Amino acid sequence: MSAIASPSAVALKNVARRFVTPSGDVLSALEDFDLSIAPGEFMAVVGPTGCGKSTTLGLIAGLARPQGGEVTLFDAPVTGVDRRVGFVFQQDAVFPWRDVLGNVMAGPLFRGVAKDKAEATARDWIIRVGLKGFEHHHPHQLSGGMRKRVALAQTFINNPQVLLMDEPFSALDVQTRELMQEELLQLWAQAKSAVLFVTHDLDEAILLADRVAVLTTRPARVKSVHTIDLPRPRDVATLRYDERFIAIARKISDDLREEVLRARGADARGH
Amino acid sequence: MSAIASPSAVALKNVARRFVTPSGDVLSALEDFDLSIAPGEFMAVVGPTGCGKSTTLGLIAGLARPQGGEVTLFDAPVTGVDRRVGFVFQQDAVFPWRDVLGNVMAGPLFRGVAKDKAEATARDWIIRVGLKGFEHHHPHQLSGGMRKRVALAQTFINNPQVLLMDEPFSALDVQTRELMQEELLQLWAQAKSAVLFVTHDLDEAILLADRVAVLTTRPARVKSVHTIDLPRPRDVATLRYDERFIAIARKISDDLREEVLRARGADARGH
Amino acid sequence: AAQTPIKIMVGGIDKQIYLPAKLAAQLGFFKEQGLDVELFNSTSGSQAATALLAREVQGVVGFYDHTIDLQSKGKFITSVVQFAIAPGEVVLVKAADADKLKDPANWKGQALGVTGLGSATDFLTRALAAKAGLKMQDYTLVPVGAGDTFLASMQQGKIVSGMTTEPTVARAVKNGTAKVGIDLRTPESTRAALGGDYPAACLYMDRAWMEANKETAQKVVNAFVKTLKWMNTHSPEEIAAQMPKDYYAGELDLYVQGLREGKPQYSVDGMMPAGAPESVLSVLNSFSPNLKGKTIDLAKTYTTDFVVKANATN
Amino acid sequence: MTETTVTAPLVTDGRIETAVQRMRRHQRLVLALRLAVLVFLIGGWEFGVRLGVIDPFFFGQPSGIVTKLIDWTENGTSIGPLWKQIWVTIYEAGAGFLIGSAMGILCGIALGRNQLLSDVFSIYIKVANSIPRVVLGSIFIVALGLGAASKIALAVVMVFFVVFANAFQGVREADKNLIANARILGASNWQMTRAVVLPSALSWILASLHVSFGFALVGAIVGEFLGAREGMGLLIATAQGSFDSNGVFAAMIVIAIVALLAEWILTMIENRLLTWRPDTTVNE
Amino acid sequence: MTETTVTAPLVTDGRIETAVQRMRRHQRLVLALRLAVLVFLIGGWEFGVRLGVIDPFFFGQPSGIVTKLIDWTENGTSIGPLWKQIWVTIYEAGAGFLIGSAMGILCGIALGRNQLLSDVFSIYIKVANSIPRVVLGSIFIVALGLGAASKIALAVVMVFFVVFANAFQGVREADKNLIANARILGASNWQMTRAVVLPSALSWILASLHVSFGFALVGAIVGEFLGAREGMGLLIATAQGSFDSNGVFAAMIVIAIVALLAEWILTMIENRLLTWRPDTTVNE
Ligand SMILES: Nc1ncnc2c1ncn2[C@@H]1O[C@H](COP(=O)(O)OP(=O)(O)OP(=O)(O)O)[C@@H](O)[C@H]1O
Ligand SMILES: Nc1ncnc2c1ncn2[C@@H]1O[C@H](COP(=O)(O)OP(=O)(O)OP(=O)(O)O)[C@@H](O)[C@H]1O
Ligand SMILES: [Mg+2]
Ligand SMILES: [Mg+2]
Repeated sequence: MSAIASPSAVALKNVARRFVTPSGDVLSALEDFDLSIAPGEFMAVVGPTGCGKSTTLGLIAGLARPQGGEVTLFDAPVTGVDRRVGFVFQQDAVFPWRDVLGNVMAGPLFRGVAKDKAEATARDWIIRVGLKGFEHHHPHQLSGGMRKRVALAQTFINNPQVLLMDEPFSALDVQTRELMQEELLQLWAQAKSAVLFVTHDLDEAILLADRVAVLTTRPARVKSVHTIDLPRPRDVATLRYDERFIAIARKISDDLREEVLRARGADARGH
Repeated sequence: MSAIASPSAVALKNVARRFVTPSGDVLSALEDFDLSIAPGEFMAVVGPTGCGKSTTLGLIAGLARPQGGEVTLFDAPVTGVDRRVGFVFQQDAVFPWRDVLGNVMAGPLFRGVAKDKAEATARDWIIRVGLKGFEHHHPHQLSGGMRKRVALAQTFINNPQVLLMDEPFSALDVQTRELMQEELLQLWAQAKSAVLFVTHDLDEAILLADRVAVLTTRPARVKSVHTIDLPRPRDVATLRYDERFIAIARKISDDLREEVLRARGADARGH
Repeated sequence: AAQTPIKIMVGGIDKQIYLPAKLAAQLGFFKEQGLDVELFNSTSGSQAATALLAREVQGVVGFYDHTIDLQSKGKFITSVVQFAIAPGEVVLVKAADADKLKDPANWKGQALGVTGLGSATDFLTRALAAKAGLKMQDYTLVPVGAGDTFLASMQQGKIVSGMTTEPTVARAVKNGTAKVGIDLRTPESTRAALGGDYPAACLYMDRAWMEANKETAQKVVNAFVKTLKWMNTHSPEEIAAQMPKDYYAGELDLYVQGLREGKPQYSVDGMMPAGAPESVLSVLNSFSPNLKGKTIDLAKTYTTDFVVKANATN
Repeated sequence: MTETTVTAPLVTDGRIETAVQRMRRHQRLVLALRLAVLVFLIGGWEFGVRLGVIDPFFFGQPSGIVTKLIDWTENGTSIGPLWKQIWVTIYEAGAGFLIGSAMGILCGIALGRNQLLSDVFSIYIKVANSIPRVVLGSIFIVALGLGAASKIALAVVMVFFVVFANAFQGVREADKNLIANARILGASNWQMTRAVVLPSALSWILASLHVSFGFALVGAIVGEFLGAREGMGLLIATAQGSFDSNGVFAAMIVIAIVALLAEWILTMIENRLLTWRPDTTVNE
Repeated sequence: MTETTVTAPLVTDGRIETAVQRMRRHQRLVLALRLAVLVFLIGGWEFGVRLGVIDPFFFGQPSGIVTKLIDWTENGTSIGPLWKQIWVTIYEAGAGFLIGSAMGILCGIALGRNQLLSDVFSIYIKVANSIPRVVLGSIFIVALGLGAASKIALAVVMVFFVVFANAFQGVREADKNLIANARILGASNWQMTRAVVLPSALSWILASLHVSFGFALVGAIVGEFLGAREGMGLLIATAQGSFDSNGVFAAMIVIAIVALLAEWILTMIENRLLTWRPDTTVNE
C-alpha cells in the first residue's frame, strides 16, 4: 500500500474489531485493516458514515483492543493509552465542571507543568481558537462550535506526537474552520506530529493531507490511499480551480460514492 | 426585510436573549432580532460559530423565553413547546435506553398513534435514513453519524409543520448527506412545512433554501437575507458551475467573512 | 374451646424475674384452662405498658410499681396476680470496693448503673439512696441496659455499682467483676433495705378490660397460680429443665444457681402481701416528683379477687 | 488496494478465546480472594478467642456460632423452628422494602418533577428523616398493633428516605436535552415521566435499592425488638438477654444470608432493566 | 438589512424585572404553603386531642409539647440543661456524619474505581449493611464504652452505607468519554480520580449526604438509648420510660430543628460546589 517499510508512527496490521449486536450476531467494524502513517505525515481518512473510522481511532489511542491483528505506535504495540497521543473526539468530551481555562489547562497540569506556566499557555491557546473573553464560561454556557474549539485547544496544547482528530471542524463556520486549519497545520509543522484526520469534507481532506485513505463500508478496510502531491502552503480559494485538485477530488469522491452505494445496496438486501 | 406581511409560520420581532456570564456581566446572544418565515418556506441560516443560531431555534421551539421582543408561531405567541414543531438538535438527544426503533417510534407513540402503525412507519423511516439492520441497536452502539440519522428519522416521522434543524447533516459523508437532503426536500414538499435550517455549509444552504439569512456576530441580528431564485429541483453537481450559484455563494460568503473578521477583531480587543 | 387469643406481653421474657410467664406456657397450664395465650416479648418494660394501654395486649408481665405510676397519669391498670413478693433485683458493686459500696450512704459522688431511666431499677436505686439520706444531685444514674453492656460498663469503670437482675448477677459474680451489695431477692432483705415490702413482678391488666372479661381473667390467673404452686414444689433444676435452652445458652448451672438464690422472691400463691401496696407507694413517694400532689387509689392498683378464687379451686 | 472477499468474521479466533478464559480466571481469582478474606476474618476471630485476645463472652466464637446454627436448624429455637423466624422477618422486611421503595420512588418523582411540591414538602421530609426510628417504633405499635404491620411500617420508614432522596435527585439529573427532545416529540407530562425521567433516574433508584433491603431488615428487626412473638429480632433479643453472644452472631449470620439473597435477586433485576447501557465495568 | 448600532443590553427592562418579581412571589407562596401545611398538621393534632380522637397519652399534644419545651429551656431537663443535651447529640451525630461520609466516599471511590476490590469486598459490605444497628449498638458499647465513641460509631455505620452506595455508583456512572479524554490528556490514576471521577460522582455523593445527617442523628440517639449519661436520646428514653409523650415529642422537635440546620448548611456547601452546573430547576 505505502512503499515506506521504514519506521511508522502509527501502524495497523490486519486489525479486526468486532462487536456483538443486540441480536447476538457479530458485527465486524474493522476486518483485515491495514494502515500505516509515517512520523510527521498528515493522513486524512474518509469513509461512509458508520464504517468504522472512530473505532479505528479508538484502537490507536488505546481505548479499545482489537480482536485480531496488531496496532503499533512508533513500532511498539499499543497496550494502553499513550501520552504521546492527542485525540479530538467526535462527540463532546470537555469537562463540564471546569471552565474553558480549566479545560484547556487540564493537559499540561496532568503532565506536571507548573500552574502559572500552564495557565499562560492555555490563555494563549484560548486566544488562538478565538475564545478570548470566555475563559470562565463553563461548557454548558458555550455553543456547540465553541465547545469543539475548547476540545481543540485542549488537545493542541499538549503538542502530541500522534494527533487523532475525529471530524474536528464540522461544527465550525467556514472562516473559523479555515482559521483552525491554519492552526493545525502550524502545530503539525512545528511538532512534526503524525496526524490522522477523519473528515467528511473531501476538500478539507485534500487541502490538509499528505495522503487520503478511503475506507470501505462495514467491515471497514482501506479501499484506496491517495497521495496528494499538491505543493504547500495550499490555499482553498485557488485550489478549487486547480486541475490536479479537481482530479483527485473526483477520484476520491468516486471511490467513496461506490462504497456508499454498495452500502445502500447491502442495506436494501438486509445487512 | 421580507415583503410578505401576510401570515408567517415563524416570526421573531425585536427579540432579545441575554445570559449572565460567570463574571456577572450580561452576554447578549440575540438583540433586536427580526426574522419571519412564511408557511411552506425553506429558510437557511448561516452565521459565525457561537453567534446565537441555536439560541434562536430554542426560542422558536419554546424551550426558552426571550428577555425582550416577541416570538410567534403561526401568528400566535410562543408560550411553551408546540407539537407542530420538529427540532433536530445540534447535540445528541436520542434516548440512550431505547433502541433505534424505539427512538424513531417515540414521536408517534407520544402522539397517540397505535403501536403497530407507529412501528410500521418507524421501520419505513429507518430504511429511509439507511439504518436497516440496526433497529435493535442502542445509541451507544451506533456511530456519530448513525445517531444523527436516528434523530432525523425521529423528527421527520412526526411530519412537523415547522421544522427546526441545527446543523443536521454535518456528521454525514457527502453521499449520505445528499440522500438525507433529498429526504428532507421530499418531506418538505409533502408536508408543506416551514423549515429553519442552520448550517455552516454555504453550498448546502443555497442548494436547499428559498432564502438564506446571514447572522451577525454576537449579539446576533439578521445581517442580510438572500433570496435564492434558482429553479428546483436543484442538483449539486451542475449547480457548482452555475454562475448565479457562484454569485450568491460569493455574496453570502463575503457577508459571513465580514462578520467573522469583525468578531475576530472584537476578540482581539477583548469582548 | 376456640376463642380469640389472649395476648400477654413480657418486658424481657427470658428474665428470671418473669419466669412464671414462659413456664406456664411450657407446662401447658394455659391450654389446661382452655386458653389460647400468645406471649409477646419486648425489650423494654415501658414499651410493654404502652402496648397494654394501646389495647394491643390484654396483659403485661411487669413491675407492680407501674400501676401506681400510671395511675398518676390517669391510666388505670391493675395487678391481678403477683409473681414476686420482692423486687428480685440485686445491687452489684465493684468487687474491689465491695465493702464500702454496700452502704448506699457511700454512693455520694458516684455513678450508679440502672437498666434505663424511668425503669424499676431507677426507682429502686433512688429509693435506696433516698433512704440513706442522699439527695438526687449527690449521685449520677447511668442507664447501661442489662447484660453485656452492664458488665462492660462496670469493667470499664463507668459505674461502680448498679442494679440488675439475673442472669446478669450470676455472670458478674462468677467472673469476679462484682459482688452482691444489696440483695433485693428476698422479702426480708428488701424490708431491711427499703423499709417495707416491694413486691414487683406481676401480671397487670387494663382495669376496664379486666372488669369486662372477668371470666377470662380468672382463667389466666388460675394458670399462673398453678404455675407458682408448681414452682414452689419443684427444685430449681426441675424448673430449669422446663425452660427453652436458649434462655441459659448452655450454662445451665449458672441459670440454676440464679434460680436457687432468687427463689425466695417468688410468691407461692400469687397473693399481694398485706400492706405491700402502701409500702410501695411510700417508697415511690420518697423520691418521685411524678407523684407529688397526686392521690393514688391503691385499691384500684391491684386485686386479689382472682387469686383468692384460684387458690380455692386449685 | 485490491478488494479481497469479505471473510466471515471469525469469532472463535485466538483472542476471543483468551478473553473468555481471562474472564473465567478473573472469576476464579475473585472467588479465591473472597474466600481468603472470609477465612482471614473468621480465622482471626477464632484464633483471637483461643489466644484469649478476644473475649468470647462478648464477641462469640466462630465454632460456637456454627454449633448454635446447627442446633437451631436441627432442634429449632426457643420460639419455634428457625425457618419460621426467618420467614417472618423476610416477610416483614420484604413488604416494608416494597412499600417503602414504591413510596420513595413515587414521592421522589413527584417532588423531583414539581418544583412547588418540592419547595413545600421537602422540608417536612427532611424533618421526618431525623426522627429516631426507635421512637417511631413505639408509635407504630400503638397505632398499628403488635402484628406484622408495625414492623413493616418501621421497615418502610427505614427504606423510604434513602430511596426518596435518590429518586428525587435522579429525576433532577435527567438530561435537559432529552427532556426537551421528548417534549418536542409530543410527550405529555405522564409520558415524559415514564419515557424519560424514570429511565434516567433508574440507576439512581437502583443504587438506593441496593442499600435499602439491608435497611428494611434492620427496621423489621428493631420492630421485633420492641415487641414481637416471633422473628429473628426476638431471637436476637433472647440471645442478648441470656448472654449468648454465639446466638446473637448466629442470628446475624442468618440475616446476612437473607440480605445476600435479596441482593442477588436485585442484581438480576437490575441487569435485566439496564440492558441498554454500555458496559459499566471500568476499562480505561 | 441595514445595520443598526448595537445598543447596550438593557438588563433592567420590563421582563427581567418581572422575572425577579415572579421569583419573589413564588417564594412567598412557598412560605405560605409551608406554613399552611404546618398549621394544618399541628392544628389537626391539637384539635384531634381536644375532640378526644387522639389520645394525648400516646401521641402528646402540641400545647403540652410547647409547655414542655419552655420548661426545659427555663428549668433544664431531668438530666441537665437542654443546650448541653443538644450539644452532646450534635457532637456525636456530627462526628459520626463526618467520619461515616468520609469513609463512605473513600471506600465508594476505591471500590468504584477498582473492579477487583469491588468484586472481592462489595459482598462483605452488603453483609455488614444488614446487621441490625441495635445489635451493633450493644457491641459498640461493650467495645468502646459508654462515652461518645460508641455513639459516634453507631452514627458512622448509619451513614457509611448510604454514602458508600452512592459514591460507588456515582463513580461507575462517570462518563466514559470524559474518562477517556482525561486519560489521553495525561491524567494519572490519582488525577483521574480527582479531576474526573470525583466531580462526576459529586451530585451522587451530595444526594446521599442529604439523607445521611438525619441518619447520623438517628444513630447517635439509638446509641444514647442503649446507654448514656447525657444527650437527646437519653432525654427521649427517660420521657418514654415515664410515659411522658409530650417530652418525647418535644425532644423530637429539637432534633428536627438540628436536622434542618444541618440541611441548610449542607445546601449552602452544595451550591458552592456545584456552581458549574446548568440550572437544575425543572423548567420545561
Ligand atoms: N459498542 C458497540 N456495539 C455494537 N456495535 C458498535 C459499537 N460501537 C460501534 N459499533 C458499530 O461499529 C460501526 C462503526 O462505528 P464507528 O463509530 O467507528 O463509525 P464511524 O466510521 O466513526 O462513523 P461516523 O462517520 O458516523 O462517525 C458502526 O456500525 C457501529 O454501529
Ligand atoms: N446558558 C448560557 N449562559 C451563558 N451564555 C450562553 C448560554 N447559552 C449560550 N450562551 C452564549 O450564547 C451565545 C450563542 O450560543 P449559540 O449556541 O446560540 O451559538 P450558535 O450560533 O448555535 O453557535 P454554533 O454554530 O457554534 O453552534 C454563545 O456565545 C454562548 O456562549
Ligand atoms: Mg465516528
Ligand atoms: Mg449551535
